[in-house]
Amino acid sequence: MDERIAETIAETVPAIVPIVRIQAEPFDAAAEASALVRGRTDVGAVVTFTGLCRDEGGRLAALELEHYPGMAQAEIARVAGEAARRFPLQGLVAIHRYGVIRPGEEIVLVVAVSPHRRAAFEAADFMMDWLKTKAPFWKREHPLGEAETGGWVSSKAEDERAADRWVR
Amino acid sequence: MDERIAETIAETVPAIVPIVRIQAEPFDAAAEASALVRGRTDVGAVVTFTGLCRDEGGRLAALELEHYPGMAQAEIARVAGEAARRFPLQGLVAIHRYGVIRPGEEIVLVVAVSPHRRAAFEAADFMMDWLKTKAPFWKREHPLGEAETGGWVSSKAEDERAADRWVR
Amino acid sequence: MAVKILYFAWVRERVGKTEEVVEPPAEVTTIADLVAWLKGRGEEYAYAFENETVIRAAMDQLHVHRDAVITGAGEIAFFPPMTGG
Amino acid sequence: MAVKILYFAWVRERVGKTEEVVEPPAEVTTIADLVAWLKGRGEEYAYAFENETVIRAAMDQLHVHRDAVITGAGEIAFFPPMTGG
Repeated sequence: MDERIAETIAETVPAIVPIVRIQAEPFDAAAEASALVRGRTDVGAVVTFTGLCRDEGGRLAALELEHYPGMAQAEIARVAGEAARRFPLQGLVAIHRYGVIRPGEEIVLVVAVSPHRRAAFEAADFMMDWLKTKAPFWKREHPLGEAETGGWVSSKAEDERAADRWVR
Repeated sequence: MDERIAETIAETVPAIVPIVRIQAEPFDAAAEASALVRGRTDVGAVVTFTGLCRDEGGRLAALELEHYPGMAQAEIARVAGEAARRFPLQGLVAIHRYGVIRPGEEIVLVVAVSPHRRAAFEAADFMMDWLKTKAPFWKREHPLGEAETGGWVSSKAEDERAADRWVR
Repeated sequence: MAVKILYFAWVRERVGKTEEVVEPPAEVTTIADLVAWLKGRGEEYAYAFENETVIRAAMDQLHVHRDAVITGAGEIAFFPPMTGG
Repeated sequence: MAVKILYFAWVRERVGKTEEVVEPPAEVTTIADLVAWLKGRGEEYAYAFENETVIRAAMDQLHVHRDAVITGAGEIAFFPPMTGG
């Protein structure tokens, strides 16, 4: 390949292809993290974020996550691609579950891998802030001890503000 | 216990006791994280940071970490206690290895657990910044293909600046 | 122009369907126009879109603003602010 | 006053020992005084402390500044800036 073309591609194309999965099944955070690092000797930092379902003081039996199938995958892939462009990453995984998830179970996983800790921390933080406000998922509560399904979780102004930290 | 005394204690003593270990042996990041969360239904966020030995472009055979045994434990416990006071955590683990560590192997682990992601991210970030500048460990390089031990790793001004972000 | 519309979460519950194909008249050119036109189709729509500024829209699986032009869209979705993560 | 001194990393290598017990005279009251006194004990000490402001100190396993008073200390350590994590 012509060297000038190769340089142009290196500047515009992210060095890594993030792994994005939307699934009902549980995930294995440790296995995802070690898959990114296995066989490499150039990684310095791995940041793993796991988001879990809380029982909200014993009030909740479960959360039910509805999603927009095609767009959920596409939107998280866009956010992950932006993270890969902004931060010098060696690997990035994002997994988001849907369906009924009980307290103590995992909802979302982000793993960011980089030579240095700052990029890994910032990429994971960025991913979560943008996932919260851009990924088409909606949580509905299933209160404990009631036959009826509960209400939809409201979006938080603090999540909008958190995402705004990254606007540039 | 008198209720007023109990309240006073709750205000001044961190709600959690961080787990701090200094060891030569490898650690199991996933096991440490799940031990903090197991049986709980009030956790919302788990942030795991793992620091690994890099080969520095194939130049290094290993890093050797010297430490000040009693003080390493005491100093990391002090940093962890400060993190527990600053952030609303439900659990905090810090493990730092010493001895000869090869590229791809893990050096340091921090796991922070909280109801909300911001506290978990900030606590892990804070821990790493302060560990870098306060924990009495010194890295020496073992270059590949040389009989002689290499030089001591120099401290970085950027690590000092990173730690200064948290001064208040 | 026929266009597929998807509804999610409480917008879906209020409209009472997950998706439908509609044929709005030619003068409906933006997301805002489409919302106004849908509201005229029955009280379930009026209820779903009663607080219009809260509702988010996506066109062919991309987030869009109220003034986005819908000409040529294959799939338009309406939903509340997202609460994933 | 007898006090135990520990050395780490390249400070240890330059001094040529990991620890020792010393008895500085009464006028040695601060970390800076102790460094100055140690430097007079031989060229290995002069070499170890040649760039004094780089060397860090801990007293009874707590980081201290150069002007810290050492009276009553059980254990004093000297080392380069830390590079853990």
